[in-house]
Amino acid sequence: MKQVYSVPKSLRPVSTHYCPGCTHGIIHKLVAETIDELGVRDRAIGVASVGCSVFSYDYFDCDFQQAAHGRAPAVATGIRRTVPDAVVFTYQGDGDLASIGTAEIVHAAMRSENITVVFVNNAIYGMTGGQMAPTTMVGQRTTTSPEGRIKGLAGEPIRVSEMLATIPGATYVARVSTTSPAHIAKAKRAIKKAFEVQLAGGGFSLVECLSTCPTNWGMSPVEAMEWVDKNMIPYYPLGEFRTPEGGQTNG
Amino acid sequence: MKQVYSVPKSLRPVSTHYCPGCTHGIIHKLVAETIDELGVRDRAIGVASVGCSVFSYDYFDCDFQQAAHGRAPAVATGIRRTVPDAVVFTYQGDGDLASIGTAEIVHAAMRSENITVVFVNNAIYGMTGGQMAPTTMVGQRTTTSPEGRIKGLAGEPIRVSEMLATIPGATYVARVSTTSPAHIAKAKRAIKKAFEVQLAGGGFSLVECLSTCPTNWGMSPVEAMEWVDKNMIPYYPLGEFRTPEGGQTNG
Amino acid sequence: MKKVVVNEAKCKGCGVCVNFCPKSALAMADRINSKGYHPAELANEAACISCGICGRVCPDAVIEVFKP
Amino acid sequence: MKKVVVNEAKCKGCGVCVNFCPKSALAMADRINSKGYHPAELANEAACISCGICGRVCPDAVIEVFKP
Amino acid sequence: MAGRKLFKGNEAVAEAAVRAGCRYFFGYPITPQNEIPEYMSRRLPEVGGAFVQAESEVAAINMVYGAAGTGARVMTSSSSPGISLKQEGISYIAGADLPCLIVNMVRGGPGLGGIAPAQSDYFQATRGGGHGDYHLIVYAPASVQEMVDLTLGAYDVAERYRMPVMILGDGVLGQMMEPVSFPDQMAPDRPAPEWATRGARDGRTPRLINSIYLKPEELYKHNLDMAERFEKASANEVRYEEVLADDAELLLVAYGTTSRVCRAAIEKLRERGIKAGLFRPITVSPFPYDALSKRAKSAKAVLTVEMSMGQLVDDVKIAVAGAAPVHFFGTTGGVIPKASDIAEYAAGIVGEEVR
Amino acid sequence: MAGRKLFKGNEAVAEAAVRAGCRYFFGYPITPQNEIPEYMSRRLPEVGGAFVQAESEVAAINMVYGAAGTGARVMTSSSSPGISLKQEGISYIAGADLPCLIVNMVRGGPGLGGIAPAQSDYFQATRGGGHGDYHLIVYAPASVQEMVDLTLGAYDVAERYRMPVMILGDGVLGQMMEPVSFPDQMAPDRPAPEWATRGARDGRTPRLINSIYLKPEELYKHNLDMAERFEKASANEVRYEEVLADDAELLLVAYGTTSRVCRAAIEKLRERGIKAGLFRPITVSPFPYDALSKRAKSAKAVLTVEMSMGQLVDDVKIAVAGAAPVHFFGTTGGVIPKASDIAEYAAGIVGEEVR
Amino acid sequence: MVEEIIIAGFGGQGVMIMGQLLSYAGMHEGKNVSWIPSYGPEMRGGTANCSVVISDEQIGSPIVAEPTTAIVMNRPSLDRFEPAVRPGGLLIYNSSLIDRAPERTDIRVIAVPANELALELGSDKVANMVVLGAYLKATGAVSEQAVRDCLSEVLPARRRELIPLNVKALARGAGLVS
Amino acid sequence: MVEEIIIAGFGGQGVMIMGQLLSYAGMHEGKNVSWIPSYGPEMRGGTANCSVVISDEQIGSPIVAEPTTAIVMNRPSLDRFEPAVRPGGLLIYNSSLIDRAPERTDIRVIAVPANELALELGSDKVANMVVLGAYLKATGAVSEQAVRDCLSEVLPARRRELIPLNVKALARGAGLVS
Ligand SMILES: Cc1ncc(C[n+]2csc(CCOP(=O)(O)OP(=O)(O)O)c2C)c(N)n1
Ligand SMILES: Cc1ncc(C[n+]2csc(CCOP(=O)(O)OP(=O)(O)O)c2C)c(N)n1
Ligand code: SF4
Ligand code: SF4
Ligand code: SF4
Ligand code: SF4
Ligand code: SF4
Ligand code: SF4
Ligand SMILES: [Mg+2]
Ligand SMILES: [Mg+2]
Repeated sequence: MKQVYSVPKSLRPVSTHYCPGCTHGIIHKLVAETIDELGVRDRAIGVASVGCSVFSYDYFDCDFQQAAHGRAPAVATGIRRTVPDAVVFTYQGDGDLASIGTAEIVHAAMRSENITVVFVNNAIYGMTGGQMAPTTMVGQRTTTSPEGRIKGLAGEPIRVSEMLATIPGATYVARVSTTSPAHIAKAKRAIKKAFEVQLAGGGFSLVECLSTCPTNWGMSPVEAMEWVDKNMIPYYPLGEFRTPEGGQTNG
Repeated sequence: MKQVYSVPKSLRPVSTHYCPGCTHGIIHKLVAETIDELGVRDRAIGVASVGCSVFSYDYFDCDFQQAAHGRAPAVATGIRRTVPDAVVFTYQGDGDLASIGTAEIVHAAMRSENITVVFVNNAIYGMTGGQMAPTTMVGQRTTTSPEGRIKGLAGEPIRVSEMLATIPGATYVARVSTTSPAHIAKAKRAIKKAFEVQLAGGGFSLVECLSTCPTNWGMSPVEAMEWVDKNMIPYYPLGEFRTPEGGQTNG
Repeated sequence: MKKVVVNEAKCKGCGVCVNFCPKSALAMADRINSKGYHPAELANEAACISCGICGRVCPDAVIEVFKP
Repeated sequence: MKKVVVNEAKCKGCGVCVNFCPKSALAMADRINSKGYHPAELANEAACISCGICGRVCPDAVIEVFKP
Repeated sequence: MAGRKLFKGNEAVAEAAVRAGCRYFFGYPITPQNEIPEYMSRRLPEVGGAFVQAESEVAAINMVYGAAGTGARVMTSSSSPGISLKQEGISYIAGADLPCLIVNMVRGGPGLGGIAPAQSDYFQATRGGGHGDYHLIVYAPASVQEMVDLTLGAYDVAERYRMPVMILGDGVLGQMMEPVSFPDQMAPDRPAPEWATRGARDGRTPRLINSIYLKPEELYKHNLDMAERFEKASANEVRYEEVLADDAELLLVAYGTTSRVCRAAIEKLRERGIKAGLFRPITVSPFPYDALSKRAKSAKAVLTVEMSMGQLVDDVKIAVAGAAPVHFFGTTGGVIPKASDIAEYAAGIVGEEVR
Repeated sequence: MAGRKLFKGNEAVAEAAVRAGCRYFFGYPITPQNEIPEYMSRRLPEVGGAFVQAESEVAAINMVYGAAGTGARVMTSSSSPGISLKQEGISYIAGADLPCLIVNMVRGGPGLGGIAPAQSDYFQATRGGGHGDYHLIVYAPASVQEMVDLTLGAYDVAERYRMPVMILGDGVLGQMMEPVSFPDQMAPDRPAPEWATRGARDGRTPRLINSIYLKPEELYKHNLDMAERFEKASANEVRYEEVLADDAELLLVAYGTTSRVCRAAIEKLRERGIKAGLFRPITVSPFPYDALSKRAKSAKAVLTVEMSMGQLVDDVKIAVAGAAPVHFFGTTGGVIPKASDIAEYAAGIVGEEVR
Repeated sequence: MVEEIIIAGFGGQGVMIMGQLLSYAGMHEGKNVSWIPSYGPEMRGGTANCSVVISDEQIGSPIVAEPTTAIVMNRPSLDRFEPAVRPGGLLIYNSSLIDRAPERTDIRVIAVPANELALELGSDKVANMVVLGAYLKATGAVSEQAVRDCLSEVLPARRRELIPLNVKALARGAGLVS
Repeated sequence: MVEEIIIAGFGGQGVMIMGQLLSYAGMHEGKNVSWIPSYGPEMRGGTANCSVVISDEQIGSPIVAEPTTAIVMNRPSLDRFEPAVRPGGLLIYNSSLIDRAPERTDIRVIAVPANELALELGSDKVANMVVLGAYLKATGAVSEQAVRDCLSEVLPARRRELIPLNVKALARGAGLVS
């Protein structure tokens, strides 16, 4: 029998600590497949952030650094400048990247650091137990927005990809979802393209992956995927917001 | 004789520490005129930032707080939430707002804090002696870009107004210049409009003022103004990037 | 060998594979694994078209898919 | 009273007012003020049209303008 | 006081702050103190206040600066890495003479460390992790009720000396439940202080909240003034507890959670016929140097016990000043010492020095 | 060593770092140390290195973390408020066992404070302004040449003990010019250390740079290991200088700039017939407790002199442990003490205690 | 009397609520109580435990290193806490899920096939209450009535309708102990 | 010999360069030297001063509290540093810009109409060199030749063409002192 789907080699054969059905796992697989396909496992250096993905270093089979909350792009910059032929990527949640790490991501984009950012937007702080994130939807209940996020007090959610796309140094910026086989296939293409931009020396690339948090959303994994499709995608349109060619395919 | 131009009352009659011809002074006057005209001196609370304008609290005749470098929007948020009828404004340089304070300005905009931000972009760190800012032009020599800013190492300058205009909560965002009587008149209108947005409870407003730093640019004050017109305005187009009405007049 | 091999010990019983299988070939087993979860299993191998979707959507890299 | 009153002690001699006066009515004085700067002065009052520009552009709030 | 309720430490400190007049909370999530912001996000709107989840700890502490500058009773809380990020802001708040309440539920460090309870931020809290010559008033409660009681008085103290007050807890104190009672009444409303910046209304002169003094002589003067206020706090606010200390030949010194384990250790030691006692600083800044110095004189040996590699021990050495040998027993990284291990170690010392 | 050149302290420390193998600098401008990043922005490209002006001190220290994790010799510099912002990052670097060089040219605090020289970040530097149980190796040079010499050895020390080294200067040391000589040679290239993350090439197992240990026992073990390395550094790297201390009845203790003023004060005191001497810690962490303890035994009184409200004095008290009274003379906020004032104060003590 | 209890199991087995129930009940009986949770890094799953002290006197240390009673709901918890029980103390284990018998002979050991019994009652969600019932009966640390009274305080609103089932489970557990 | 000098004036009057020149010259003569600047908050204008120590011995303290010589270029600097000069020390002041005479009688005082003399030479930018020339002549702290040799090290490249003028100014100042 011919193998039509196999687990990526750059992923270690261990159990993750992620909750059942959490799409962090899917995104890990896509990154690992990309590393496999590009053959860069031995020069990849990942930067784990603080969030549910903090232990991602245990799951990827390559060199890793674990960065302080929000600072993965700065850590990646330090690596980038010292190991010229490394393939440097960060893996960050939305609390990490879009809240405490706003300055670091904006300025890594401005400098067009030749790194790839995998940005997991699950509209919540997963690891700390479901507090409001800057990406939390208006009306969404979290442990720090018990009545649902209130626009007049906490504002409307931030669209990171759109914001970063205004920065000339942000060479490749795309938003994808992980909530269906078709979305996952597109997500894979975007992540691979982001790494390819880096390999070509093209500068900063980022893929925002809409992701679920069944546990803190209080839903089953499949319900959570449907919630993304129904509530998040309309506000966070999928597509490419900047490409090296200058194209844009969102809407 | 009828007085056709008088010094604004909300400015104290003292000498500033600004260098001769520095347009920080012009921007001060415009803010003070606005406070005068709107009659809000007695409920205005200014937030001074760290930069050449650190002593602005000595020049404006209203309550003030001096904020840590980059944190003026956070300080203003603290004030905003505790004194509902205050008129709260920050006065920040480009190092302060666009570098160390990136997260604070982005999130004040996201929350649509009902404050007004006067953002002085002089493409350099004035107070510390002329280091490169995120807004420094490619090729511009500074004490930390001795060969001129190099795009491949430090990236291209960040356009703050364009970036913030992608945030729904940023109700009013405009870029103006201070380098001619006509520019100054427009700048005045923008600053006044920004305060009016706040008075109407409209949320976050920001006016980016292109400004000179004759001292660190190594130019005469008038040369410096010409340099803004010739080098900065083409990269930093003037206009309104977001208005409460939804209009946009830049280009 | 089955078309779909589930690493039962690692399965978290999330049901995502079952949901997306276009042929409804998968189901959650009654048994409980050492983690306390009901693992997914290929309940109807005949229906399976080896499309690989279950493997691709499984968040825990638990499934490998083969084509005869 | 002059059409343009310069607070000489506060003037930093930057020349901005002189540059923007549409009537070239202003000039830098030869004398030096206590700060060590040559202050601006209304050198040609007759030419002045009391447009107020010098006042508006002066970064140091040094100038007041009057219209007869 | 109403009847006793079972409260988590984190929620108890939050409720106590509200009863003490706190109306504004600015914070950022971090384990093991998340119940504080979560509680405040529900509670403050009920009492007409505001909860803001800041974009970071840095932003949070600067929001506290702004709000405290308007004279409001304001609070933030975090745990170790987050408190490190707040150091610049805390230094500013202290430098601007602003009262506020800061809670640190300490977890294991350094770096990302762990989420289990620790006492390894003692230096940071008592020595100023930020730059410059400043002090905080730092309380180290040892029970949920004490956390409540100290918090209830914190704003009064902070405002009296115009400096931030910190509650130095740990993961155990934050997460544990104990029965507590709260006062029935909220603290009465108070007028805005005469230094608050709320707009220069009715013709009063504008005010300024500031920490910059470019002339060295002026900064010197300001720092002397701050030091004087801290001196006064040292004279008036120092608190400590002694347990079986009168006749103690072996004096244990411990604060917070560790002090409770030490109580159990002392029991064990007394059972074995060893005259052990406990000195428990409640204010760790200002530190009860005089009281400990006096007490140490009647002891044959002193044993500092802490959940760190040795921080409190510095203050103990300073206080004891050679009057007795100072020993140290520490666990770190989230490991809570066992009463039996402490007793064993203590008995060893006694073998050496007391007998 | 080549001939002497007149160098500003800031530029000297930068050049010394380059000679010691530093190739990467990540920093953010702040007075009074701007000459360091400015110098590096010119110098590092010449030697094939990289200078990055970070968006903030927070970003800078985390860039240092990333670069240090690849085994590179890397540096950052700042002054007080900026160093406060770096505290979380420093704690991470220490927690991840990474060597690096951090320079703090201390200015007056707290808050924005002033830009004049101060020594009020002593606690922060020696006690860990960040969270958790960690230590830095902190050098307190007193001249531009000493700054150069200590910097030249800093990376070797940092790598030997796998912990950050800090140069604790002040506005005077950073801004002053003195003649210095540098070694002619650059430090030789060295292979990347066996823990560096530079890509898992040639089939080696992947490596991890990390400071998280969620199991308390593991974090405990890691912290013990860190403490052991610091113990070793305490045994091997402690440095101090004594001036006329042999027969000193009055022992002055001071470091850095202040120690130089104390030299002048001692001269004045000796002229007046008072046997004064100086104990100058060069490493303030690890502190020369043993040496000072020994020396204090032969003194009748000890006087700590510092540009702060009293921070070094804690370490002096710990070392002296009651063997002699410990006095304190401090100026703060950027005020440099005058030799004559120190001498006067010292003479007063002598009147009381020595005679 | 001082009871120092550790209750341990998988996340989701309800060990935290068992501890809280004991604490509330103790408090309502006028005793001094404390409850301390301890979690692993997982948001869901993983192991967790809590320490409870119930005492007639003021509680010195709420930290429990040598419990008078350990209640273990899964195998890893048995392995970890069996050695810790104070000589003469009590060990209660969920024999439905634990595949080995305890080895200590200096302590009292009670096996409770909690999941089976709970399923018999209608839902294995109340396995924890069966075990708690056994504990109450074995020690009398607090009265079963007091625990019953506290159920509504501790259970989240959406699980209040399960109170009768919980009460039954308590009784079922108590019935196991002679 | 130990010379402890403070040189003070407005920013822009070249006081820092005077101090650096002295330091370089001292170093080239094999002496120990130190130079410490002190600035106000202004980027341009404002007052500034520097402390220079030139010594045959190792320098103990580079901090100058009681200068052997104070060179003051403007009125605020005279007011501030006149009282500080060590009894028996030297005070040189720029009488072109300072409108009062020093009051101390226990020190040597030299008035240098520096701006006038410099203008006579062609540019008031070298007023500082005129004063420095007077200082060198009055104290012999370092030789005028050594200072001349260091001019190219200290002046920024764009001002190198002014070296001959600077040399003239030094001589002019020296000529004032008998
Ligand atoms: C400085 C600091 N602040 C706060 C925390 C606590 N913290 C850990 S993870 C996290 C949020 C993570 O949320 P996100 O980045 O969205 O990741 P997710 O868990 O949702 O994948 C926070 C606030 C921390 N570790 N460090
Ligand atoms: C935390 C911190 N970092 C750095 C500094 C030093 N600093 C003071 S002003 C300034 C830059 C100011 O530049 P900008 O905001 O552009 O204002 P400008 O002076 O140009 O008006 C810096 C970096 C500081 N005071 N605090
Ligand atoms: S808490 Fe949410 S984001 Fe974290 S692992 Fe669980 S489901 Fe995923
Ligand atoms: S340094 Fe530049 S920005 Fe600052 S006052 Fe002078 S000219 Fe203005
Ligand atoms: S391979 Fe396709 S058809 Fe077969 S079980 Fe998986 S998803 Fe279903
Ligand atoms: S998707 Fe994976 S983890 Fe989830 S049930 Fe299927 S096999 Fe198990
Ligand atoms: S008022 Fe107008 S015309 Fe008159 S001097 Fe001023 S700018 Fe010139
Ligand atoms: S613009 Fe103002 S400061 Fe400048 S020269 Fe004219 S009056 Fe003087
Ligand atoms: Mg998230
Ligand atoms: Mg600027």
